[in-house]
Amino acid sequence: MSAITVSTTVNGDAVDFICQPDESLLDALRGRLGLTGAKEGCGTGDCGACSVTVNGRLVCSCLMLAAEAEGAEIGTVEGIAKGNALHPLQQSFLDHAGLQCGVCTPGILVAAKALLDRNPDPTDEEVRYWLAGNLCRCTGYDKIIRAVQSAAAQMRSA
Amino acid sequence: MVKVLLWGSLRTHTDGQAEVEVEARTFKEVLDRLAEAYPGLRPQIERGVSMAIDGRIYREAWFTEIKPDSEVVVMPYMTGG
Amino acid sequence: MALDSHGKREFKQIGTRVARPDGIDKVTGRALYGADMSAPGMLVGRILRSPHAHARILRIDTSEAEAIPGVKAVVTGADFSIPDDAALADISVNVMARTKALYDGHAVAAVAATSAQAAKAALKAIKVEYEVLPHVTDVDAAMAPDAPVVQKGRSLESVPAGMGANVTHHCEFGHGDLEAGFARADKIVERSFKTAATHQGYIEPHACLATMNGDGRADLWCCTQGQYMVRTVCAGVLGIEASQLRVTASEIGGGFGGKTTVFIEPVALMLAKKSGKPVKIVMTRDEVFKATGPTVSTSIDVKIGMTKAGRITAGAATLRYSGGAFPNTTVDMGAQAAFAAYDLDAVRTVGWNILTNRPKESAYRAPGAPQAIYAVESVVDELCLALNLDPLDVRILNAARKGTKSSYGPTFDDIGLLATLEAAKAHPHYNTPLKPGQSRGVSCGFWFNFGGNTCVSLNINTDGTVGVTEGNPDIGGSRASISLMAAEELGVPYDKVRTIIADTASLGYNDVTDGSRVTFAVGLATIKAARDAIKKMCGRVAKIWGIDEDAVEWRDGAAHPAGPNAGKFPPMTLEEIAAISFETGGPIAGHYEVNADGAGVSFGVHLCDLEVDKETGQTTILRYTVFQDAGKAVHPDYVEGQMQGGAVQGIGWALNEEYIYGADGRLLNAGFLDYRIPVASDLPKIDTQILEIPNPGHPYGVRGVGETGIVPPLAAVSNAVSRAIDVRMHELPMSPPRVLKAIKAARG
Amino acid sequence: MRYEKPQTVAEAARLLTGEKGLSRILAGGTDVLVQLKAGLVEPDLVVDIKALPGVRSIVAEAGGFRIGAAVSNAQLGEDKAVRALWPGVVEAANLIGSTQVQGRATMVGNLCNASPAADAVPALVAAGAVARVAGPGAARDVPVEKIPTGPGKTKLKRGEFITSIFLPARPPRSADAYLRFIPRTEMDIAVASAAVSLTLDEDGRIAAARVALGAVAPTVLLVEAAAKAILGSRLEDPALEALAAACSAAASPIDDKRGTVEFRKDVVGVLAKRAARIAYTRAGGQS
Repeated sequence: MSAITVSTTVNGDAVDFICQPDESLLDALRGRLGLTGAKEGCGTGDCGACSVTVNGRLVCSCLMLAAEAEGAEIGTVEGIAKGNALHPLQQSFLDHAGLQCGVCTPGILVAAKALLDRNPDPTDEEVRYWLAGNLCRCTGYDKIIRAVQSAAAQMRSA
Repeated sequence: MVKVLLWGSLRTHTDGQAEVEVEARTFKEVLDRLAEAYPGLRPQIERGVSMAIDGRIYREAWFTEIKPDSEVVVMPYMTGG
Repeated sequence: MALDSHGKREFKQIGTRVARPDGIDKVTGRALYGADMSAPGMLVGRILRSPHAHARILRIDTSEAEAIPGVKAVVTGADFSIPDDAALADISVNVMARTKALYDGHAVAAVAATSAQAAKAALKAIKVEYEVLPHVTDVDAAMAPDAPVVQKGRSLESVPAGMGANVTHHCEFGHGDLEAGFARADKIVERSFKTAATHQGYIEPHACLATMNGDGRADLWCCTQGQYMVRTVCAGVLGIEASQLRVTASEIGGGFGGKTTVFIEPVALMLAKKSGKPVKIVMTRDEVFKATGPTVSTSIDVKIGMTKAGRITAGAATLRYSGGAFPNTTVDMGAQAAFAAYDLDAVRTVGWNILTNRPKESAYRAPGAPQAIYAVESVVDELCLALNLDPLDVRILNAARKGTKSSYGPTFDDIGLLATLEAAKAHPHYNTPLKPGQSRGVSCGFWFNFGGNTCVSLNINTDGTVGVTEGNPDIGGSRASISLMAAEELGVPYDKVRTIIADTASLGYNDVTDGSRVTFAVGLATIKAARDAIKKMCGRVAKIWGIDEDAVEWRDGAAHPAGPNAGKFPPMTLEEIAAISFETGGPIAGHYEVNADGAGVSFGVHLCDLEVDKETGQTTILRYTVFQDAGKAVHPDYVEGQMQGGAVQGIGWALNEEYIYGADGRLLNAGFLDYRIPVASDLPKIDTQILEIPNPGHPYGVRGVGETGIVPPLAAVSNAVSRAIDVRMHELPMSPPRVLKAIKAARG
Repeated sequence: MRYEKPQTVAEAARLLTGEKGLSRILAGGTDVLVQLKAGLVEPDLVVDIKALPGVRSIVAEAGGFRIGAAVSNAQLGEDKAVRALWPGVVEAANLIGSTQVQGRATMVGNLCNASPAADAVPALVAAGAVARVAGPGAARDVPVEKIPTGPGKTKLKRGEFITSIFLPARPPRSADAYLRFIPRTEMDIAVASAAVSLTLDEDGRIAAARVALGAVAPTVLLVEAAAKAILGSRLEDPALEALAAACSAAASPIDDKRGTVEFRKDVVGVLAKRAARIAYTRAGGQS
């Protein structure tokens, strides 16, 4: 197996990395670029903990080869805050206890942001279905939904 | 003497008695006297037991005092999630 | 200062919803979990697992694997000795099989290599010769005298002669005259139930990073519910001294009991020892399901007698639990908890533990209790229906209360069950009429709660801030609660306190984060450590003022003269005392070490409205409310979070979650695709009502809240489903095929 | 394993035919990467077809639509015109996996993965969709139902791959619908599924119908008897019951971890009834 060089953009910054042909984007983000915010909860696209955006589209980074990232724009949880200024979703998750252990939180924030970017005023049901691919075992989802809705309301009024 | 209530399956080692009396003033003394008087209880005591003293559950607490009229219940050692 | 007069004490900070200290790291992706740590030159560790449910290991040839470029170490069972201690020996054999593979997924060898690719190739190159043996995975089948024997000679002395070899434990609890009790009943119902093994389902797979130097000094980073437990177990399994192994707990991505033992850590240490390099092992999800702890699978018989007025006259249950291929005594807790909610004259429970060719059980939130209480609450519900009685009225009538002799022996002190039931009865949820096709289920739940070994160190910094060092991994916001209790006790603002979790070399021993013990026991130790620091600060001030130490009292974050006779001095704040601490005798710190007891038991009541699609057997939860006694809710957000999270885990257990084995004894659903934990769109809002009946055993009245919430949903959902389809369900999960079959069977 | 991203169909075909070992086509990758991870396949060559001309676009053609092989289901779902013409196909494709999976998964991938439980396939079969197969030779068009031959197996020859799917034009008063049964509300594989496509006459009677079932046989079933059961009806109860009975009778499912034979046979009939009602209403029928 010979390694592949990939040039891509992560959270707005141009980066190059070398990866194996069978390496997932998740492994490259975590292992090659040190961006360990995205987590591997299953490796099969069933838990959403590895959620990132690729060219604006929400995907599981475990279900994408790193090589496919050539020329793409990748967005990860590390890029949501602007410096020390938290995104309203991040602040809302803190204010509404939308996390307990926090391991699903990066994926949920990336996914929720992708939702609100498309639909600033979702119903609870729309939030629940959009986030159905993000498993959380701690919260029972209740406070997550409240946190997303509160952030959405705040972003609408901003 | 304090009365010590044992859970059901321990009674096979106390000639079927659910409640036995031992001369003890602490958690540790209860266990020591029980093991001496009823050697069949020794393996369970060594694996670990909890003890409810007047309704409060202790897991290891040798020096916890027991009054003669205390309610003493030996319980299995507990673990949680 | 009115210490410990909870109920009267007016809290200034306890009960507020402050921001958690680890929050920003967790919403920005900066928090480091088990798999997020790296070391220079680190190797990739992988584990080879048995494909057989039960097989003798005849020979393992690792020579080809060792020859693969990049492979630096290979270990098998032959590398590990067996500790004398039976519990340690079982863990040792579970982390690496010796003579037999005892379940599908049992570890048989491990490799460490310079790349994931080389490690994968090495696993394929290891040749294991197996002699496949007959297996058994069903608890009832395993109890039969002619069942395949999982492990010989493991029965405890509690097991009467004549039982099958897989029966390892027997217990019995209760009091009163059962026969007389049943004779007084107007109606007796006797039913048998089965519950599937379920997995804790934490989203973070087990992960660790181990180094071991040539001099025997070792470091371990891992996700665990207890770094001290990891140290004790790894030191015991590997035969090294505790002082030589420093274990640091990473942030933990969920545990629920499943991370109260070890699976990969001794293997990683052994690979590190053999290779001389740091080794990281991260489990795949498939390995998590196959080889880490699910809960017990059970088979339970319950018999209850009731008068027409709804008074329970007697209750009996026989519980058969299997925690897989190794002995355990989880059934003790199920048998004690089964009837804990009731004030009974006559009660008896009998428990059995049975070995099966399944993975070794790990604790799962209120271990043993949900299954037993599900069976009891199902029969109580059936009696309520048969006698046309309101299910909450019946529970109120029979509720255990202060002075009740519990079903497991001790007499209850202050408990919150009655208040919880009455809150449910008065709640709008219970008083909202059901629409056609909808039904409502009710269940009580109970958990003992523990205290345990705890050690806290509290430092008064010279700038007037406070550092708390504790030793329990924070699974759901406990650092915030601990900081709150320190702030409350010291009288300083919450944001002046920072709580951190120590590694094993930095603080004395702490029991694992289990049994809902942390807010109770670590909180208690923190309050006591704060009082220790206060005492020292008062001592310093007494010297400054030239009065007796007893004449100084602590109030609102400052030392004051205690009354007019003490003299007239302006109060000295913590900040002022801290600033001159070097001049007054040196740094100021408080400490407390305790094996905490007095954890108050906890009760909950759940209400569940749902509807069932009678053509497909699918259940939709429409409304759900949790009522639970928290003693005192230190941080209500996280108390509610525990109640909601527990409820949803229980809903998953009730409806879809199960370990499914094929005829070959292999696990068929080792992934989140077919091990179906609830997703966001499956659920309605989970409403909560916190009751606060103070625990006399804690200075602030705190009770553990982590576990009780998973107990009631099993029966609350089952009772609602049974009422919806007019057929009593006896098996969990109530997956759609099972429900549709029941509906069709009832139609005839 | 090699990773290649050819720019032309000819280059892709050359790579695939030239590979001595195992090769896999990569579009959305939501099945291929899972299989790689589990070690179920260990390909020597992965050919990423996303750079081929036209595979990422949806083009109107002859009153219908040509959907490129690398069009993600999320992209498909955002296309209002396709949704208006073939709502059942779009809802079927949009049921696959999570939002994240939707961002990558494709209908062609769903078809070529050849799972009997594939969500998009019954809807495509009911729609009479046609796959365009490219390869070493000239491109050819193959009805979708002819592609899978059994679980994990297709009729595609060495070096062949699908570049697009064509959804045909529809007469007035036509619509389709797809329903599947899963234990949860999301994230599961279909335990049974049914797609119904129908056209009404001016009186609201069913003039033409196609009924396809998933997860109840080794491949998706096109059940003519089920279509016949509702022809000429306005979906009155007897017609619906006959539809359900025909579907249950045609089903030859297996017992597995997701469902039993009995359950699947029962539920596939229920789903067909419900899907037929939705399609009927969408087509403008008054029931």
